[in-house]
Amino acid sequence: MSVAKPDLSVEIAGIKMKNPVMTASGTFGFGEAYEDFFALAGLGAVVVKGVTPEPRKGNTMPRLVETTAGLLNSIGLENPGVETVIKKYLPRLADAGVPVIVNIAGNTVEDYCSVAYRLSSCSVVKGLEVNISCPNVKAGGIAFGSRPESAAEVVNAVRNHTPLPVIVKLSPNVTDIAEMAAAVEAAGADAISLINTLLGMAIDIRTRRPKLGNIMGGLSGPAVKPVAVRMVWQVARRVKIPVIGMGGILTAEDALEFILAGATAVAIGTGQFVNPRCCMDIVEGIKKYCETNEIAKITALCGAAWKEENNAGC
Amino acid sequence: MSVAKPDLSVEIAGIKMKNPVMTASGTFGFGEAYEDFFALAGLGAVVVKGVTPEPRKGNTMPRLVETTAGLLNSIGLENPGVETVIKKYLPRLADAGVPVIVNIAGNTVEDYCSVAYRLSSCSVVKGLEVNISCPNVKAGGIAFGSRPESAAEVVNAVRNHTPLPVIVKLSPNVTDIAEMAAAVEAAGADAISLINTLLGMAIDIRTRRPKLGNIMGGLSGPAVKPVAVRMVWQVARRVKIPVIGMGGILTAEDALEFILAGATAVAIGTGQFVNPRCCMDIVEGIKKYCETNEIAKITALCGAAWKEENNAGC
Amino acid sequence: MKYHLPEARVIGQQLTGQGIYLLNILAPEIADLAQPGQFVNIRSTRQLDPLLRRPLSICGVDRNEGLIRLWYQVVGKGTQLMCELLPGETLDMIGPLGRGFKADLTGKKAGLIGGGMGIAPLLFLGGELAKSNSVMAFFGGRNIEQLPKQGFMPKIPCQFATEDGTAGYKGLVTDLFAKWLEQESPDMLYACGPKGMLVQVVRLARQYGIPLQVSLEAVMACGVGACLGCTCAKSSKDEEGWLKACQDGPVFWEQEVDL
Amino acid sequence: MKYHLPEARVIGQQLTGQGIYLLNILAPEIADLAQPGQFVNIRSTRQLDPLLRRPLSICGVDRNEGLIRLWYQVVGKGTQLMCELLPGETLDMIGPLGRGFKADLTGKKAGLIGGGMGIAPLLFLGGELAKSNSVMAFFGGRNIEQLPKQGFMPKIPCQFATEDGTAGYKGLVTDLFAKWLEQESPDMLYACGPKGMLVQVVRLARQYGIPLQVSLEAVMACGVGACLGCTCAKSSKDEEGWLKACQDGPVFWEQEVDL
Ligand SMILES: Cc1cc2nc3c(=O)[nH]c(=O)nc-3n(C[C@H](O)[C@H](O)[C@H](O)COP(=O)(O)OP(=O)(O)OC[C@H]3O[C@@H](n4cnc5c(N)ncnc54)[C@H](O)[C@@H]3O)c2cc1C
Ligand SMILES: Cc1cc2nc3c(=O)[nH]c(=O)nc-3n(C[C@H](O)[C@H](O)[C@H](O)COP(=O)(O)OP(=O)(O)OC[C@H]3O[C@@H](n4cnc5c(N)ncnc54)[C@H](O)[C@@H]3O)c2cc1C
Ligand SMILES: Cc1cc2nc3c(=O)[nH]c(=O)nc-3n(C[C@H](O)[C@H](O)[C@H](O)COP(=O)(O)O)c2cc1C
Ligand SMILES: Cc1cc2nc3c(=O)[nH]c(=O)nc-3n(C[C@H](O)[C@H](O)[C@H](O)COP(=O)(O)O)c2cc1C
Ligand code: FES
Ligand code: FES
Repeated sequence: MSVAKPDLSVEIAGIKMKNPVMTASGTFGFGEAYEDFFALAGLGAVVVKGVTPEPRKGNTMPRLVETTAGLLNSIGLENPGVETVIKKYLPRLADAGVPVIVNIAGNTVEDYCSVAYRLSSCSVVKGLEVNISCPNVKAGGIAFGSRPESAAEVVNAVRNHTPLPVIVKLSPNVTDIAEMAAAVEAAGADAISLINTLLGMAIDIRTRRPKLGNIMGGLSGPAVKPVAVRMVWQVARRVKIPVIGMGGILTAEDALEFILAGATAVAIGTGQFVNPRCCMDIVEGIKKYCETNEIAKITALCGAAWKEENNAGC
Repeated sequence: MSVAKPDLSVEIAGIKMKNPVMTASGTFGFGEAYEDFFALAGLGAVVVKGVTPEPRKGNTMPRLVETTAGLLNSIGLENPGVETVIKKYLPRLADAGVPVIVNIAGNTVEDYCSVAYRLSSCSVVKGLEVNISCPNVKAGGIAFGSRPESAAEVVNAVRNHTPLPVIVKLSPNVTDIAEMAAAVEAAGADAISLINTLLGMAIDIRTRRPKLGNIMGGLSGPAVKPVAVRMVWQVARRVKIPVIGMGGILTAEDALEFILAGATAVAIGTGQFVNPRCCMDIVEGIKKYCETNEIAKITALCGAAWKEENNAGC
Repeated sequence: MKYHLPEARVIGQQLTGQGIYLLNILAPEIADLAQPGQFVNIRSTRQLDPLLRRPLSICGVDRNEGLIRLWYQVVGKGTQLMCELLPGETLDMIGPLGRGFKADLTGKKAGLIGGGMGIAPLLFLGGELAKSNSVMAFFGGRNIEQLPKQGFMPKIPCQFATEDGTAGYKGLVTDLFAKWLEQESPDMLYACGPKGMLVQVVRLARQYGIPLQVSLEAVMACGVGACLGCTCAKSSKDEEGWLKACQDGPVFWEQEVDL
Repeated sequence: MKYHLPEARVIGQQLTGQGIYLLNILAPEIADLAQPGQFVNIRSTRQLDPLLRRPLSICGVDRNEGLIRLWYQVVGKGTQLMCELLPGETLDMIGPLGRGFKADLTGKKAGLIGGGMGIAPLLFLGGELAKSNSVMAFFGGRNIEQLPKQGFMPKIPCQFATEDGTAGYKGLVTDLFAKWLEQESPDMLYACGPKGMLVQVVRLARQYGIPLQVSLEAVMACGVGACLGCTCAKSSKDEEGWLKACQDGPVFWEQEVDL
């Protein structure tokens, strides 16, 4: 027997999504890059590139290095600034038939607040994803997301500058990810997304210099998946708000691993570069899995890997 | 032109090694596993399996999961205990013609000290590598290596229980690896090795349960290399004591990346599983690189990726 | 002695049933030493995905030609890459590994019970044993595709079982074996196959008091005793510790292990 | 319109010089739309190492047969896997990508300057331009192995240079080009090749006041404008920001970019 039409819809902080598959910020432009390969309407949500108050030039070249089963990037938040994003990029998304979530970034708490505030008046924007992996210039460049206090400070401030759902995107470069999650939950986050990239680097043994212009960069792709699944598991067990899982998802099997670990939805980044239909193939694969395994609602699988463990213990 | 006989020898905390290639603890048994493939005497040093005061049964099965370009393990420090190691395993290494370093582990500071003390009377042992990734039972199972204070406490205590060189093996699962390195240096470490494995997990979407019997495990192999190189770079720039780099080294090119990042020596773990001659192939590859690039002494390459950067700035 | 042949040449490969292949490899050093029950650990790509080697039992050797034979089922990416290898291409192999079957019998009666791909090592074993013993083999699979075929079967008496009845007895191989035990008194039993099958065979062997050797599977990383990943539970409750499938096994006396 | 052909079939592959291959692939959708200077982004393994696609210029098309032609050098693991592909096997391809050469000229005189594998897109371009323009090509390489051969060369006048003198002029291709410029007054120049060569060509083009289009390389992840990884520096100092090689290029007017 199999379920004829499994219900793949999920809800994240009031944002209704027809399925749990989203794009990862910074890997999908502003929604235009993959339009020849599938329609945005097939997605659960679109998360666009990180936006700052002013335009950002980003880092120097080279910005990409392939590592074994991974990708190091040091784009450096290149973006046209919030005003241009609102004027030139968001309007095209108004009729796409998909919730739009804007990733926001900054170097000060004020940066985050001003972008959040500015975006709150755009009807096309259905939620904000706060990238707290950015360096805090007032704290000597230590990332907001590396201490519970500074993370909570940003989240709390953003929370007070927008009525939109606030999704906080955690940095994996921390000792205790669950502690970070608890801190941002307490500070008013409506959802948590993770993982952002792992800090990494590569050296060219010919030139004897770092391969990236910026020396260090963020590691993404299949290489990081075990770390990402572990963190989703730890965070989902700790907080009550929904979790969006990402990091190395290329297939429906990968996505289901995150869902079983406790993610309500998943996001695809590097996977899109490998397969331009990645998101859609994953939606279809999840559907097939539900059909075959008689899962009427995808939400039933969320955290099943530890919820079933608990049941077994009863 | 090329250098005819490059000098590959290095010294770590007084331990003289004929080349910078060591084995990684837990991946080479007690030196016997690969004897059909190459002679131990070809190595810079042998680091044997982690040893605890009492025998340890280790974790439940399954203990291994392959991930993309990585390996998750949850062996759980299975070992026959320090007395059996001294009686049955170390004597065979006495005439191997290679410095022997014993990795030590425990659940309390006393555990570490007693193993360190016991091994100090074995003439075959030339150094101790202190694995501080173990859970501290008195601190609710938080790893010693996840806080500078608890790491320093162990190192300081071990330092006072042995005249042997103390190499401290750092856990990569921390927010600030350089801070950890500085803490153990101040506590008396003679050298630092890194990285131990990244905490990760994998879920079986068929059974909907974690794939490892122990739920979480340590990720090693090529997948983690960019993180490891970054941490070696950060640590080598921070401390004055020598650094042993490891994490995903499979080829001489990989090893050279770590050396350029600041490692005096490197260790090979998962690479041996992939290629049983891995260590030897790397020694030969490093030699060839030095010949071709006219490097008379391998030590000249240590940290060259940032030392040259500094020179360029002068 | 273990050998590492980084470029062992594929001599031939054929499909013997759906998704199941017989692979002939030139590996004289390994063919020379290999004992039934031992295995090889294989990489069939120079890329790093898949990363680890894959263990496969040696299913036969031709010592004159220096060949070893593997019989395997495609279940994932490692075996998929392997089945795409053409004659002349090479794979990277370590072997022979592990402790094989104790088979130094003469003039005895032996029973072999194999299920699924667990039949592979028993084909090698059966041929060797049959030289100076009387042998009866019981081989079972889900269907006829999973059974060994003429051409790479040793010449030993053999009874087949398939779950779907497409060949031989319709049902479990352990049923056939149990019936045989009612009439015969073998001196030694050898089994390899899925856990459920092994549990049944152990039960029967104990019931009739016949010594039994079992070949076990475990996920492996190194294959040579270095990683402690391939543990099997020791049966004796008093003694702490585990056995390593790659070194202490894969063949154990059934009393040694807790299935 | 960009197409994703997850299983584009290899029709033929041949060695044209040491480590350099000419690959014919059935990809009718891409062949139909492709313009000279555009590229495809290729994966030639289903495994995840190498992970990313590899960009290769389209070196020619056969619109009747639905074929595209690639001409590439093996430099690492991606191209190594590609060169092992046999006719009938498939690769995964996206294309056509990027902005090609502006080549809507008629009755004009055009100069093409290519170095190393940068010759690949100019072969496609030369054939198209020659239909209604006069074309002169300057192709250089380290040695004769690196030069395009009869059979996949468009019928255009061409001068060769090799650094080791194994074919044509012994020296740099820019020397040949410079001499030609002393006598001729082309209307448009097109260049693709190593940075050092491009810098020389830009210098000469400016000196003679001839418009020049250059095709640039950059490390790419997505190839479709999504990742912002393939940036090239804009030349205008006042305007902030970068250009994307994969979308704004790989072909640029030389004034647009800072080499
Ligand atoms: C000593 C020994 C002898 C074996 N002999 C044979 C044989 O003769 N014929 C045969 O068809 N199969 C044999 N196997 C099983 C064979 O090793 C696996 O089927 C193979 O490793 C799967 O690899 P894959 O990449 O195709 O599948 P994967 O995609 O890696 O996994 C598919 C399934 O195979 C299991 N598996 C993966 N890696 C290993 C590993 N290293 N060790 C054990 N299981 C693994 C996984 O748990 C999973 O369930 C043997 C296993 C062992 C331990
Ligand atoms: C638009 C464009 C068109 C190209 N056209 C051709 C062509 O027609 N013929 C040809 O032989 N080569 C061409 N190249 C270069 C070709 O893409 C690289 O040689 C190839 O990607 C190397 O892959 P690899 O795995 O073999 O080497 P790797 O092992 O990945 O690397 C070897 C070298 O190639 C470079 N490289 C690796 N990946 C990329 C990438 N994604 N983009 C650019 N450079 C990379 C690396 O920096 C390194 O120096 C083109 C590149 C671009 C950007
Ligand atoms: C090229 C690139 C650019 C990225 N830009 C951003 C960004 O602007 N903001 C952000 O929060 N995350 C950014 N990320 C991180 C991804 O959104 C995602 O968290 C990470 O890549 C892990 O997922 P993946 O393995 O599926 O790529 C970027 C990642 C890549 C590869
Ligand atoms: C199977 C296995 C067992 C290990 N056991 C130990 C151990 O006992 N003590 C220790 O400090 N590190 C242990 N490690 C970590 C390795 O020594 C090394 O730090 C890590 O694997 C990274 O290197 P690699 O990528 O080369 O394997 C183990 C690693 C593996 C894969
Ligand atoms: S597989 Fe490593 S010890 Fe058995
Ligand atoms: S390669 Fe991604 S934007 Fe150009």
